[in-house]
Amino acid sequence: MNAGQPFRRADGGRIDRSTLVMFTFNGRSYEGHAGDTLASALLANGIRTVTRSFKFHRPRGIFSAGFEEPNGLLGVDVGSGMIPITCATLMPLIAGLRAETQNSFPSVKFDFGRIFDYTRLLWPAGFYNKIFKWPNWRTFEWAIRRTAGLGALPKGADNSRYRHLNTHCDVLVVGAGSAGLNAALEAARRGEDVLLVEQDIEAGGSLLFDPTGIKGQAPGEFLDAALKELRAAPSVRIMLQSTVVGYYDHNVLTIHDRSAAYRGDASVETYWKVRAGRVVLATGAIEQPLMFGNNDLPGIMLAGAMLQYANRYAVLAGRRIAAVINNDLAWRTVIALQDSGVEVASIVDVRGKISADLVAAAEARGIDCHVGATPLKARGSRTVRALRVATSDGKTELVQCDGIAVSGGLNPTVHLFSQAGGKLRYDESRACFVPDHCAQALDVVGAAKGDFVMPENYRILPRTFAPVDTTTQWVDYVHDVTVSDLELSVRENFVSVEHMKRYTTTGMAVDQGKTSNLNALSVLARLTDQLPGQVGTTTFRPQFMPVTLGAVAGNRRGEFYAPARQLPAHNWHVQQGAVFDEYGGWKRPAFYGADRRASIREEVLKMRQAAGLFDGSPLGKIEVKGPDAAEFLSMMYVNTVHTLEAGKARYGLMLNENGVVMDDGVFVRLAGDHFLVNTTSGAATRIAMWLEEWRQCEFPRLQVITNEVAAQWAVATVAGPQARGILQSLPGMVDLDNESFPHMSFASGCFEDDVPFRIQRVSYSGECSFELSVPSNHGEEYFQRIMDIGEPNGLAPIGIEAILALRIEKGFLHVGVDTDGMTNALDVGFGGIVANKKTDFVGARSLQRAEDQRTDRRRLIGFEVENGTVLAGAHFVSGKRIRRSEGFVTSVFESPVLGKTIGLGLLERGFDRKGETIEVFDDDRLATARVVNPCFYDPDGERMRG
Amino acid sequence: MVEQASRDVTIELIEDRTIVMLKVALGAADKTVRRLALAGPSQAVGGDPRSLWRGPDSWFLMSSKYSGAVLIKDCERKLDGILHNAVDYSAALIGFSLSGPGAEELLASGSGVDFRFERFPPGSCCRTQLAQIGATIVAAAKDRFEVFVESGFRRYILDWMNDTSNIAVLASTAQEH
Amino acid sequence: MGHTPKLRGYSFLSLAKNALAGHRRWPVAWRSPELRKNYDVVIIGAGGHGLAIAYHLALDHGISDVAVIEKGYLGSGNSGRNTQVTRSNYFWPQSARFFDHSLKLYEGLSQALNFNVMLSQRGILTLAHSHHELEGMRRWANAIRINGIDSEVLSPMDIKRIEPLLNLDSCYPIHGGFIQWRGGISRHDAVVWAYARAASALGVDIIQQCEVKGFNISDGRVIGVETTHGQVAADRVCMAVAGHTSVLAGKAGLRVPITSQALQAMVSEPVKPCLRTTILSPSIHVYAGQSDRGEIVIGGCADIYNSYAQRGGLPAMEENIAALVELYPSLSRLRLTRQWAGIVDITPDTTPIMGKTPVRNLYISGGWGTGGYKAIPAGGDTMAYTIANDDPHPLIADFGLERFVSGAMIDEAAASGVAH
Amino acid sequence: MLRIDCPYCGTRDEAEFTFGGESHVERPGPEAGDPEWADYLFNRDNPKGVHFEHWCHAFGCGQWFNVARDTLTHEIHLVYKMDEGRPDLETREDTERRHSA
Ligand SMILES: Cc1cc2nc3c(=O)[nH]c(=O)nc-3n(C[C@H](O)[C@H](O)[C@H](O)COP(=O)(O)OP(=O)(O)OC[C@H]3O[C@@H](n4cnc5c(N)ncnc54)[C@H](O)[C@@H]3O)c2cc1C
Ligand SMILES: NC(=O)c1ccc[n+]([C@@H]2O[C@H](COP(=O)([O-])OP(=O)(O)OC[C@H]3O[C@@H](n4cnc5c(N)ncnc54)[C@H](O)[C@@H]3O)[C@@H](O)[C@H]2O)c1
Ligand SMILES: Cc1cc2nc3c(=O)[nH]c(=O)nc-3n(C[C@H](O)[C@H](O)[C@H](O)COP(=O)(O)O)c2cc1C
Ligand SMILES: [Zn+2]
Repeated sequence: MNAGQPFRRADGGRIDRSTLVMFTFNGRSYEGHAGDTLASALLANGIRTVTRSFKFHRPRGIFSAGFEEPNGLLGVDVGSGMIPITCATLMPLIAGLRAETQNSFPSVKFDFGRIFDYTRLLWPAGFYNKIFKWPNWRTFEWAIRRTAGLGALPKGADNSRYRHLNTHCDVLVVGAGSAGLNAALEAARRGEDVLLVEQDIEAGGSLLFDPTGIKGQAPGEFLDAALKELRAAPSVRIMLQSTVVGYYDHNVLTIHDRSAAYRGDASVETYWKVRAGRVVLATGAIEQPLMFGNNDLPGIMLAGAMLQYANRYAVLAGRRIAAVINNDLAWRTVIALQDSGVEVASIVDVRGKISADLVAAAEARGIDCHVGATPLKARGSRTVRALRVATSDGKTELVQCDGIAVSGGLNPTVHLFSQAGGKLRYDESRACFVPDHCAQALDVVGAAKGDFVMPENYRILPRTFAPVDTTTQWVDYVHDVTVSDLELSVRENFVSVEHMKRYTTTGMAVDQGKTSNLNALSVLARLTDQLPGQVGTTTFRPQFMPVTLGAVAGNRRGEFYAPARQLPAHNWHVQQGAVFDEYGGWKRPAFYGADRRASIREEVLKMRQAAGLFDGSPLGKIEVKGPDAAEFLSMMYVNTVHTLEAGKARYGLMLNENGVVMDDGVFVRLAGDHFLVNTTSGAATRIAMWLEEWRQCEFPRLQVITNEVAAQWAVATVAGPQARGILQSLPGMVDLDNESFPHMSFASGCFEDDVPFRIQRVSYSGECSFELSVPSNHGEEYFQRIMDIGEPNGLAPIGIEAILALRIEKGFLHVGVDTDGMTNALDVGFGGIVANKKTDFVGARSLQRAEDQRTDRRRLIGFEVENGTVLAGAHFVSGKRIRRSEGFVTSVFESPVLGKTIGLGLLERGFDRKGETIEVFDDDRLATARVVNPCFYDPDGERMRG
Repeated sequence: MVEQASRDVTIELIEDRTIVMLKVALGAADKTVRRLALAGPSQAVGGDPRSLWRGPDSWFLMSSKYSGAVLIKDCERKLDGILHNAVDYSAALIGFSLSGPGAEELLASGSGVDFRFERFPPGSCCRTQLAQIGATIVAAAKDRFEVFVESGFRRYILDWMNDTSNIAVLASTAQEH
Repeated sequence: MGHTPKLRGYSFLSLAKNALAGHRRWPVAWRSPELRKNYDVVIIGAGGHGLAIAYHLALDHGISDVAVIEKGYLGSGNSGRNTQVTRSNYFWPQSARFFDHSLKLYEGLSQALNFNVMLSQRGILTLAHSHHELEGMRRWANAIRINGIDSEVLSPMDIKRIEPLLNLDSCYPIHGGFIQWRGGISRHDAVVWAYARAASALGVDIIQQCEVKGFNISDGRVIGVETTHGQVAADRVCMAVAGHTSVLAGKAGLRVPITSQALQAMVSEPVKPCLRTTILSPSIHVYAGQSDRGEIVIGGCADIYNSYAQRGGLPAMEENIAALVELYPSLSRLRLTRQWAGIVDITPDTTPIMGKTPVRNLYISGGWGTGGYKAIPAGGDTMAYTIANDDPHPLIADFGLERFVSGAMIDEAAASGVAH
Repeated sequence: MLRIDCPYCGTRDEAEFTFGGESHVERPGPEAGDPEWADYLFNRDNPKGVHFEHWCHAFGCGQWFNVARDTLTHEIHLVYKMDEGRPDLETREDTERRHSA
């Protein structure tokens, strides 16, 4: 026996004894071996109390050897911060690992919080619903909040990496125990491609510790042979330390892969999404505890777990134990335990009749057998010392022991089956829920299906609680729920299993009730005179095991969170000193220079005085072609389309079918049957899809097709008094003078260097303005070329904020800013155009509703600030004491050209209120403004058309 | 031009090619396929120009010999009487060639399409979502794929591929411990 | 709201006394009576709304011959699975008046119902991620202020002070936001149970595990319902079945502008207090707060397609988590434990549908969509009035079905636009 | 996560598609009365059971098509093209009763 590891068996186990692994627990150093879990190493070192319970701060020890662990949830640091609530039974022992108890003060040995245990009667289930009402909950909440929480967030930055991987397979086998291995072998032999996924660090499941042979083979032999064959099969992939956590629709499953985790800054966690043709669930079964007094004392452990510690990790979970069981299978486990060096003092079986063979086998090993006995209460303060038993003849007896193995029988691990939508059935002979049917393409095999034993070799007695104080019998260890809590819940009529769950919080902790749900509903059944099958279960939902949030996010973080496009001339803008912002999925220059306000002001002035160069590449561009193109667009726009001549552009408004303004922009007739639709940048994709939806779904009879072409073009918008001159200097440019190329014209051509171009004369700034498109790979080059020509004439780069300001001076609409989800075409001054349109269009009928025709609707207006400051988002108000909003300010600009602050807004009866002075409310400050025409600059459009 | 190389995957820019996006009326698709010898569903075929299937009514034509104007002319000639629109799309897309044993896994990090050799053999073509953005992906050879995305995403997708393949390398090195 | 005479019994003193008696003397929280053949009013659906309507009918209008018929267990619908956000920062005055009435009732609910519903007004903080979004938020915040409700526009620094873990410079940088301090959360199950207990004490019959399968309608007037437990006659019937409104209304020959979709929520492991408020990001479509038990409760967008499956899909879950981690990078090492969903009844303008229907004496309280939890007290109050007087309560006069024909929609999505 | 069988591209993840709601909704002419128009605009079949709906393979071929999907189980019974009328699932032979156990 190892002096450093007093509970380590001298030999056996699957650990690597040649490798010592040092770790610390609550600051003290210990050693273990490669192949250990944190839990097995703690046990090997004789550490019994590993934590304090959530609510009552009772000492708790390792209870299981797998993912069902309710107690061993510790803070663990392996180089990525102290991660709370880490399952010690799954955590591989890694050199330098630091583990901590989380829920105790000042130490796990002595915890002030135990006061809650001593006053336990005051804190039954749902106590908080009955008290803390006066004066209000907040008075108490801060204190309660501090006591809640199982651990604390890790400090410092997260140095792990996370990623997603997608995969496909014919068969996904979940669980690599004997059942899963067999299923994988069968599928592989059929030539199917198989993904075999096991959450443990090695494959084998109960083969790793259960000495029972399989088909005449020793477990180890079977395992080795199976793995050998599977590894040799080209169509088989085996994943270890990978837990299937979610089973979604259409056989899509998720896997949390930790095989490259726990390695400090070289850690990678992978979140897999598997699309499986068929799924085989071979997830095994979970042993269930039994209820008796102090059944939560450290030293009490699931029988199968004790066997696993003994055989797999060569760790004795006790030197002299008692066993409390209710089924034949557990006798096998306990006898195997004895054979593995754990001295079993006595077996307490609650059943009255047991096969003589079993008793004989136990007694032959010197085990004292109490048949038909009732476990009453475990004794001990920080670890179990004895078990008080009522024997079948009515006496009580005290069994001295330093550990208790419990087995309330097995419960199939049906979580994933249920997540898949599968329905369960209560199997009386096995006293558990087994899979019944499921609509998804899956099979359940092995212990997960309930096939852990033939009923005649099992003879389980349904679980119940002991005839002792029910406040000392634990059901849910994590949430500190006792049998008495369940009794209270029934007494108060929370008798639906779902109500009981929520009232007592049974099964709602991080373990999701893997060792408590079945006991809870057995108790409920007993208390309400029902069968467990009638009580039913609560719903299993993803995640099967808690999954790191970072893994679910993958590397979709930071710049990868939401993909943003760069402009074709991005680098050029950088050189010009652009400050970028994100607009509708594009990184665009907001302004150039250091100071937002000053830059915008200056850019506006330059545009008005000389010329500006603005990057309009993100504008949507959709070609619409076909003999019915005009008819199609006429349905999509409020405006008339047919009358537009080739080579000309027209401003248009698009509505949704409810009459609400969706987008605006210019459409161009390239040729009789060929149009170019320009959309706003933010709506480019949306409008392209909108047109396609109508074309395909509503108007398939129309002979028309659409191509979204925006990505092909870089758009340089040059506007201002000098614009024409600058662009005209480009060799190969079409004639831009006002007669040959008036406002709202379009032309295309080829520059002398063979670069094709399109040019349209449209204006969002109110200046004479040209939008020049060149293939985007020439964008940067042409921006520079235009700048070279224009700079001497005062051309300056203009950011999007200046453009948005310039258009305010013109009163041009910015859809989505100056309109909201209720603004219709009439509200933005399209009444005349609507009235003139002779044919139907999308949204037309809605505009005829009385509500849409009301004149007191909020209408687009212009205003000039008379007094005070006004920001976008301020409201027009009436009323003195009780204010009423009559609309709001949508856009504001302190215009250097006009020398005043102007803006646009939506105002009730706005069209009828020109000249009126209104109050403007912002953050409790009032200002005044005068309603004016929403065109402040060059109202006759002479500059734009000139 | 090699943009990036990790241990398991090399990413190269596909340069000097013309792309034309062709759309036709859905009803005329069969005729179009015949007249232009275009790729069938989910296929990429041909020498030069090659055609990549985008959908039942649309193809990319790619060439390293001909200009966009030439390809468009050709379409117009051969598709006389068929409603179609062929536009130069060369500048709209940026293409990468991904090669090496990690190429398939790199794609699998960002897309749910089954890119395994048997299911997506050379000559296959699909449009899908790669790392959230639209992409056209062609299987060129074993362990070699071509990926086309909108050119505005050049920086994004390169950074993403770089980061993702680095994580993959980290994961596989970690496993070798 | 008056105090219910029978509703005493929960206090420190009674807890201590009962502790001494081993908690053996607690009375039932609600009765489980047999379904009778005849009621003045039948309410379909024992969610928060159905139960609150029954409670107010009995308390304020003296109508206690009421049955609330529930197909599952009470609270099994959305009231028992929502993310508990309670706020009244609504844009349109009609909505603001209604929801603030509700919040005020919430503020006195624990006392009125003698049941701690754990109202925790720790604030609802809405984030703006761009200059222009901030302008939109200012518009929203001002509207709320004019509606007479508290709201405060915050700078990024203010926000950092309130929520130190927020990443101001994420891919969606935080430009500011606004907060309603009176907003917060309360315990969803407690609200349902408190109303059930109070209604039951006032004589209301709550019938669980009984499904309404159809209506008896005579002369355009409802006279009863068919249930899995047989026929029940009733003078007046109210539907309060959230995601099942279309199905049930269809049985009365009505078509309603509602789609049913799965809205998800999820929780992390419980940790010590780290988030103070509930943050909400309309443009990243996520919201998150920390419950009193310590879990981070996360919600976001609904699954995009019609569903009655009451379970959430993968894309929306991933979307929500990615958004959360982007906003709160330090949560990346925390783990997700459970994910679930409810079937929400979405209307085209995201405003509820309340009031009368074309069938006489048949009333509707539905279309609560993603935000009806916060409305439970006011929904109960105003619908009870509406049923008792056969006339819509003034606070809900604009929420009727007629608005879809007239076009007088109240589009909160235009102003808010996130599921909460 | 739904896996939808695009009639043109094959089976793909839900995320590649956009959802268009109920199929086979008739658009009334401009002469429709307010109630009829409101019915078209807002009222939709919202069955608990088979729903005839349309989806667009937005990140793929860009085509809209119809799907008959059960809203309770999410099982997809049938995928059919845009120009096909509302099918009778009982009589159609190609109805795929996928995964029905
Ligand atoms: C995940 C999620 C998060 C949410 N978050 C919030 C939030 O933070 N804040 C907020 O304000 N709102 C939120 N909501 C919305 C809110 O939960 C609901 O709007 C609200 O609970 C609706 O209450 P209800 O009583 O109308 O419906 P429900 O609580 O759903 O009750 C309806 C009841 O009717 C029953 N029923 C249905 N059909 C029949 C029948 N034929 N016969 C008998 N009984 C029937 C159902 O079983 C159900 O119990 C959220 C919703 C979800 C799903
Ligand atoms: N003594 C015990 O405690 C015990 C427990 C269960 C089974 N058994 C015995 O084992 C035999 C059945 O073998 P089996 O193969 O059905 O069960 P098994 O327990 O041997 O194997 C199940 C495997 O599935 C894995 N697993 C479970 N859920 C998973 C998930 N979501 N993701 C990844 N892996 C997951 C487990 O880690 C385990 O390795 C029977 O003979 C039975 O008696 C014994
Ligand atoms: C605000 C809130 C917090 C929750 N916290 C937990 C939790 O800590 N643990 C848990 O298991 N479930 C939690 N749930 C989820 C419930 O267990 C359950 O999934 C949800 O009420 C839906 O019910 P169903 O899953 O039975 O359909 C929470 C639910 C809500 C609404
Ligand atoms: Zn497709």
